[in-house]
Amino acid sequence: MSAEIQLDDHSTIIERGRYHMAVSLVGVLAFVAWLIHAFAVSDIEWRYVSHFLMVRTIMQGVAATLLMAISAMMLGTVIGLTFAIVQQSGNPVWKTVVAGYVWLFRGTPVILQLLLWFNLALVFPHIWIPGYGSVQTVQLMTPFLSALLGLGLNQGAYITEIMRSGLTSVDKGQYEACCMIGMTRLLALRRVILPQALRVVIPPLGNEFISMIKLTSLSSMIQYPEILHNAQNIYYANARVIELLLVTGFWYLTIVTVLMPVQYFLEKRINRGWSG
Amino acid sequence: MSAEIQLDDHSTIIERGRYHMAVSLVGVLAFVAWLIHAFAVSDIEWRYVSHFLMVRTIMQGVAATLLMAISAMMLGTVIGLTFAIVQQSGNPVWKTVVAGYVWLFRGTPVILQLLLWFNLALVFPHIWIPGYGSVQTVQLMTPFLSALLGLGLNQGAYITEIMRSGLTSVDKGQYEACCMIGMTRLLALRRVILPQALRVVIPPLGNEFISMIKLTSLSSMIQYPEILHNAQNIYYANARVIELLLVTGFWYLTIVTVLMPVQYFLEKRINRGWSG
Amino acid sequence: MTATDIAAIPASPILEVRNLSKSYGSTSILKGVSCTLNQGDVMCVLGGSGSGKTTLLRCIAQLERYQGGSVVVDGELMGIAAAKSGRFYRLSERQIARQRLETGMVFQKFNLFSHMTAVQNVMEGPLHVLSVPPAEARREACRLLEWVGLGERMEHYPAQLSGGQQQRVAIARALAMKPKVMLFDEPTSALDPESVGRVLAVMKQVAATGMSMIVVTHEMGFAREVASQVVFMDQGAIVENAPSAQFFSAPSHPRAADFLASTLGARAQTN
Amino acid sequence: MTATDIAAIPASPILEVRNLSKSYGSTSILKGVSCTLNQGDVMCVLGGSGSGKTTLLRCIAQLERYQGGSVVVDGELMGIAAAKSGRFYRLSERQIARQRLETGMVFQKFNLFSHMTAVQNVMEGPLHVLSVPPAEARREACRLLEWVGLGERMEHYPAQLSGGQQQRVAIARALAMKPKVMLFDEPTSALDPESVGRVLAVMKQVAATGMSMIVVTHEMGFAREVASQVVFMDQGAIVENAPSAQFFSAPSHPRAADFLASTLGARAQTN
Amino acid sequence: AGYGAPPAPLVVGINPVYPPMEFHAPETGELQGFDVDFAYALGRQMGRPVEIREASFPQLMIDVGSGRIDIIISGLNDTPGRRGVLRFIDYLQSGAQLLVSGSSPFTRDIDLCGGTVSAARGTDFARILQVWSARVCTAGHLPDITVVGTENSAMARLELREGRVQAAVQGQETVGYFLDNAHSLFRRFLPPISQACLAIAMRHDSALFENIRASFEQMKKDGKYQSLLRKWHLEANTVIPS
Ligand SMILES: Nc1ncnc2c1ncn2[C@@H]1O[C@H](COP(=O)(O)OP(=O)(O)OP(=O)(O)O)[C@@H](O)[C@H]1O
Ligand SMILES: Nc1ncnc2c1ncn2[C@@H]1O[C@H](COP(=O)(O)OP(=O)(O)OP(=O)(O)O)[C@@H](O)[C@H]1O
Ligand SMILES: [Mg+2]
Ligand SMILES: [Mg+2]
Repeated sequence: MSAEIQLDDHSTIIERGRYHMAVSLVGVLAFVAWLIHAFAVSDIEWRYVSHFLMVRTIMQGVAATLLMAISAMMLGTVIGLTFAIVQQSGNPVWKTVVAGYVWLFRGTPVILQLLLWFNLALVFPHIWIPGYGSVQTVQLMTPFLSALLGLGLNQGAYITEIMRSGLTSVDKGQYEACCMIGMTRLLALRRVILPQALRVVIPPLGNEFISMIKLTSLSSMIQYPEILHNAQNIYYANARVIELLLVTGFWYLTIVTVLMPVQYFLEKRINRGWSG
Repeated sequence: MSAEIQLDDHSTIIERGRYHMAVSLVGVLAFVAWLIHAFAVSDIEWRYVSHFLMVRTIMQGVAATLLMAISAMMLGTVIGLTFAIVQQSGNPVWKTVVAGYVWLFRGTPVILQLLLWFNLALVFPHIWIPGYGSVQTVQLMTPFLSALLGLGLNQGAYITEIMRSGLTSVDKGQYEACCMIGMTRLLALRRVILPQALRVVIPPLGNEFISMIKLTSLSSMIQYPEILHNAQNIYYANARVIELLLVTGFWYLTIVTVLMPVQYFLEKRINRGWSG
Repeated sequence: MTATDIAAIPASPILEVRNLSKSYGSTSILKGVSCTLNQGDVMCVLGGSGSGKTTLLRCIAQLERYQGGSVVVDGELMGIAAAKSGRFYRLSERQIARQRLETGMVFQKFNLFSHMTAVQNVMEGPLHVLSVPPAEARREACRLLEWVGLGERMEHYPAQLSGGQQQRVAIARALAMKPKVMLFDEPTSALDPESVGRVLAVMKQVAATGMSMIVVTHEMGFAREVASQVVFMDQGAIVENAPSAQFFSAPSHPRAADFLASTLGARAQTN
Repeated sequence: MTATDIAAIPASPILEVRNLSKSYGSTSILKGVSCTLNQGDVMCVLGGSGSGKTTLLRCIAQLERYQGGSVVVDGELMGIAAAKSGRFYRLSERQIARQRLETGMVFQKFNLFSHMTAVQNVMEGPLHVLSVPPAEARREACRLLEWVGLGERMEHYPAQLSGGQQQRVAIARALAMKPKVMLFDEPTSALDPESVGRVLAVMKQVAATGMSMIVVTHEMGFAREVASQVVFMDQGAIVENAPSAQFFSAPSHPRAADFLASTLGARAQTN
Repeated sequence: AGYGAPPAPLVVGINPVYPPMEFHAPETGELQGFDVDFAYALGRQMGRPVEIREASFPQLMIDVGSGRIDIIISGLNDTPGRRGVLRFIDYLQSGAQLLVSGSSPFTRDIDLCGGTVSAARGTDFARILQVWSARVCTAGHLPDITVVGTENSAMARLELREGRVQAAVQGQETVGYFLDNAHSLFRRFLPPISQACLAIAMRHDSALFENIRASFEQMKKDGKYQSLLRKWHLEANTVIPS
């Protein structure tokens, strides 16, 4: 019955997969083309989009967004790292404090946190700064500082969790080896535990940074002049709302897209010593 | 020299740790007490906070927030699961499509996505619904549907990644065992791969749901009547901004706090078959 | 058990592998392998590490694509079919899934469904692929588990079973689909010595029902006792294919002779 | 190498363990262990699995807290100090870290710093704890690595070294701190037979420099050859403590005799 | 609409953040305000039912373009910058009214020079303040005032309450409501520093323009407009020239 089958070479076999792939490729390309066409012929006035894309206030907004994202990320990393280390110290009081911090800041919308920092004067009309004296809170709580504290402390709650998992990912034997060459806990952390935790911590931190870029847009609410804020100022005056929103979308997407390969190379670099 | 040391029982040894702990406990309690005091005597009018805590529109806002968070999470899960499965099918066209979707939706602020959905009419003035006919987009894109699509599609991008890592976490041998008892890819997914991926997927999905609760607050921008939106309506009228923000903060925190043990029990349940 | 059904089929080549060739990229793994398994026979596949034994089994089971040759099970060409034009086309995933019902496979690493109990593992195929009614599927699954000596452990999860117990559940799971050929890929090499004996005993039991089997193994005792035919592979080719008795008494290929000497020698040393 | 420095110290008890007791919750792991190690001696600790050997070593190294008893290294009470009131108080973490410089430890699982090369591993302590100038620290590290036979592998990362090579780096790392006592916790039990020999050779070399050592091991040959004293533990207590020759020729405790018989018996069988 | 078919509703966009023009009653959540009443009255006059759609301020501008709403009646200022996109029918006089805190010592206009003033970003007040500052402060060789653009007028008042700014500016028509509600927190400072108009806004190509203008004229004639003004204590803001 099947004695006559001779299939020495399968390269002539008709693969259904290829056919499906061609069909789906054509389908997807057609869909994308149709979408682009629909946007192009829509009510959106593209000359406004292209005009405002590189306008000075928007570029300043891009710079302000990057400045805030980087500053808040740095603050958040410092907080997160400190709290993760404190949490691992074993003191139950500090553990509870850290757990409470994470709960509070992860449990409320960032926008509320920003508004509360910005309006801290309602609670503390004056703040006493060591070595400087008492200042009026409203003078101190500029949009920049409020956004920095709001975004940084919120981010810190997430980074605490990331750092905690990074620290616990390092084998306990590494810490014991540190002890046996006379290192204190902090020195061991600095020289051995943290460098090793970095591998685990870098990918989620990269994701958090990308989230932070977009989160920065919330600080427009408290007058921090980032991209969205400056775009709003333009559309409040000229009513070209959608066009300016597309401009902001373009810039966020650009920043994020530029950062992704950076993240990739950073991860690769960190992993270098390991595999090679 | 040390011959006289007799330390049969260390329970009488003075532990510095305990002393440190007591000091830190007192310090932390004092700080918390001071904070509570500062808030209590501040400009914040607490009777407004307590009055508006249970007012009808706020309670409706809580219900709307939950409804939206659950709906958008469901939509996001369906999308994320579908796309993760599609991505694993190996067709490079679909893989590119999924990668593009994830890139686009993770790269732009959610608020922009919400606004674009709500204003879809600018691009597509009419939408043709199969079995119903053409409808005006502005009639179709209610605040609810726009928020659902905006939040759901954004969430879908994140859930795609989660589901992908869940699916790849299941040993390939499980899939091959399915093949050998005659299962198709979809049946294997449904009966074996997904139930096993669930363990890996439930914890991050829980975190995403908690994020989603807070993200819902952005849909106040497109008039979806969630907590923040209804609170804003009140403070626009009575100017008690901080008081009403505290009310919203209270409710978000309450929802999140109630959900955390739910997540914990769900994780425990899912893990049941494994360890025991 | 399934013995009666299978015994009813007249003795004839139940499996034919013709000129199978397979490569990953530019490295050739199987270089034109051909062999035939008769109904009710047990073929043992021997060979050094990396000689392509696992790959051969996986190609027969259609878990790998091969670049040349064909696999015919009980007269049915696997994975491909002739088109009217005279050319061949690849079968759809659904059709291949149906064809895989002809072969059962037991893996080195068991691959039991870890979220299901032993009996659920065995029922899974009959219930959801063959659409057997639940009560009947369970009854048959219990019978099979009893038969492999696991009547007491039916409601245990794989993690609660020893390696040998898991492998016996895996055998029961494969048998539950009533395949025409059973493929075993080093079923005992991940087990402790005690478990090995139990699993081999169950495999003998399966062979005794008249099941056609291909067994990749390093267990010479089993091969000598149970196999009707021994195939020896080296570097992706079958270099010797002989009746069991002949192979063990006088292997003709020098590689096979070497292999036999070293394996039996090592055994002798340990005992 | 370090031999000269160490040999300068007059022979005297370099380590005393007195009535050490340790429990996890309600289960008692060490039940009043006492022993003494003289300057330049090698003490081998034998005993069945779970008898408390690792725990004893970890208590000596102050990696575990114990509920009773004391550890005195070269006259210095470890981990605690007398207060004026006559009571004792726990030393601060910093003080204990300084005290740990007296003891070096080699772990069963090597525990090399995986992000540092071999030479960086060895330099790490001198450079960052003892504040030795970098050039000098590197010179000394290289000398130690040459001495343990790894002169060729200094710039390799742990992942690029075999288990035995890693363990030799670990020994060099411990020696670089010039400890007064070296503690070895089954340093060869995670190694392949070939590596075992090399690591034991290096340990003999270390012993030959006059280093005081406590070695937990199952290598009877090493114990017999190198140890001056053998301690046998059972269920958290030292049941026999005798000079090496005496222990191996005529163990007085029945458990120790059993253990010796079974271990040496097993060896004999394999050879 | 043909005979017998109900006329299509007039869809009016409102951003209810601006009492007493439009807001939700805190307790009941009910939408109310002058603009709301005015929209319904206008619809009655035109013989069309009214459907109110709420949206954020920028969203209103999009909605009138995308056709989700027919007109905006939402305290929207008729400004030259917006005339490129929108067509206006003025219905209420408005002015930029400065507010200072109840305890502020300011009495003269030059007291504000060098100070900071908050104004909602969606309004034209920032520009007006700069013009005013040039006239009052720069001309008097005094430091200029600094304008802070807030998210909305509620936030502008919040900044005043905190003391972050020395004054806030809002539409003259809304001030009375706040002074009634906030007791001694704020007080008016100087007369309005500008005159502007709130306007009904629609697309340039809207077919409703003539119909609405005629209906509004009719309301003025038969006193419906005036009675609405009375209801909301806005008689001073009438657009009818006296
Ligand atoms: N996915 C793969 N990609 C590339 N080469 C592979 C792959 N799988 C197997 N090989 C190679 O194919 C050859 C044959 O492998 P196979 O697993 O079939 O050998 P085997 O006879 O089963 O050996 P063992 O006794 O070790 O199981 C080996 O050299 C192996 O390295
Ligand atoms: N962290 C712990 N918590 C509870 N019990 C422990 C812990 N660590 C060790 N033990 C128990 O203490 C006992 C002694 O352990 P230890 O590791 O010291 O034995 P050992 O003599 O080194 O054995 P082995 O030869 O297996 O290494 C064991 O019964 C072990 O189960
Ligand atoms: Mg194999
Ligand atoms: Mg041990």
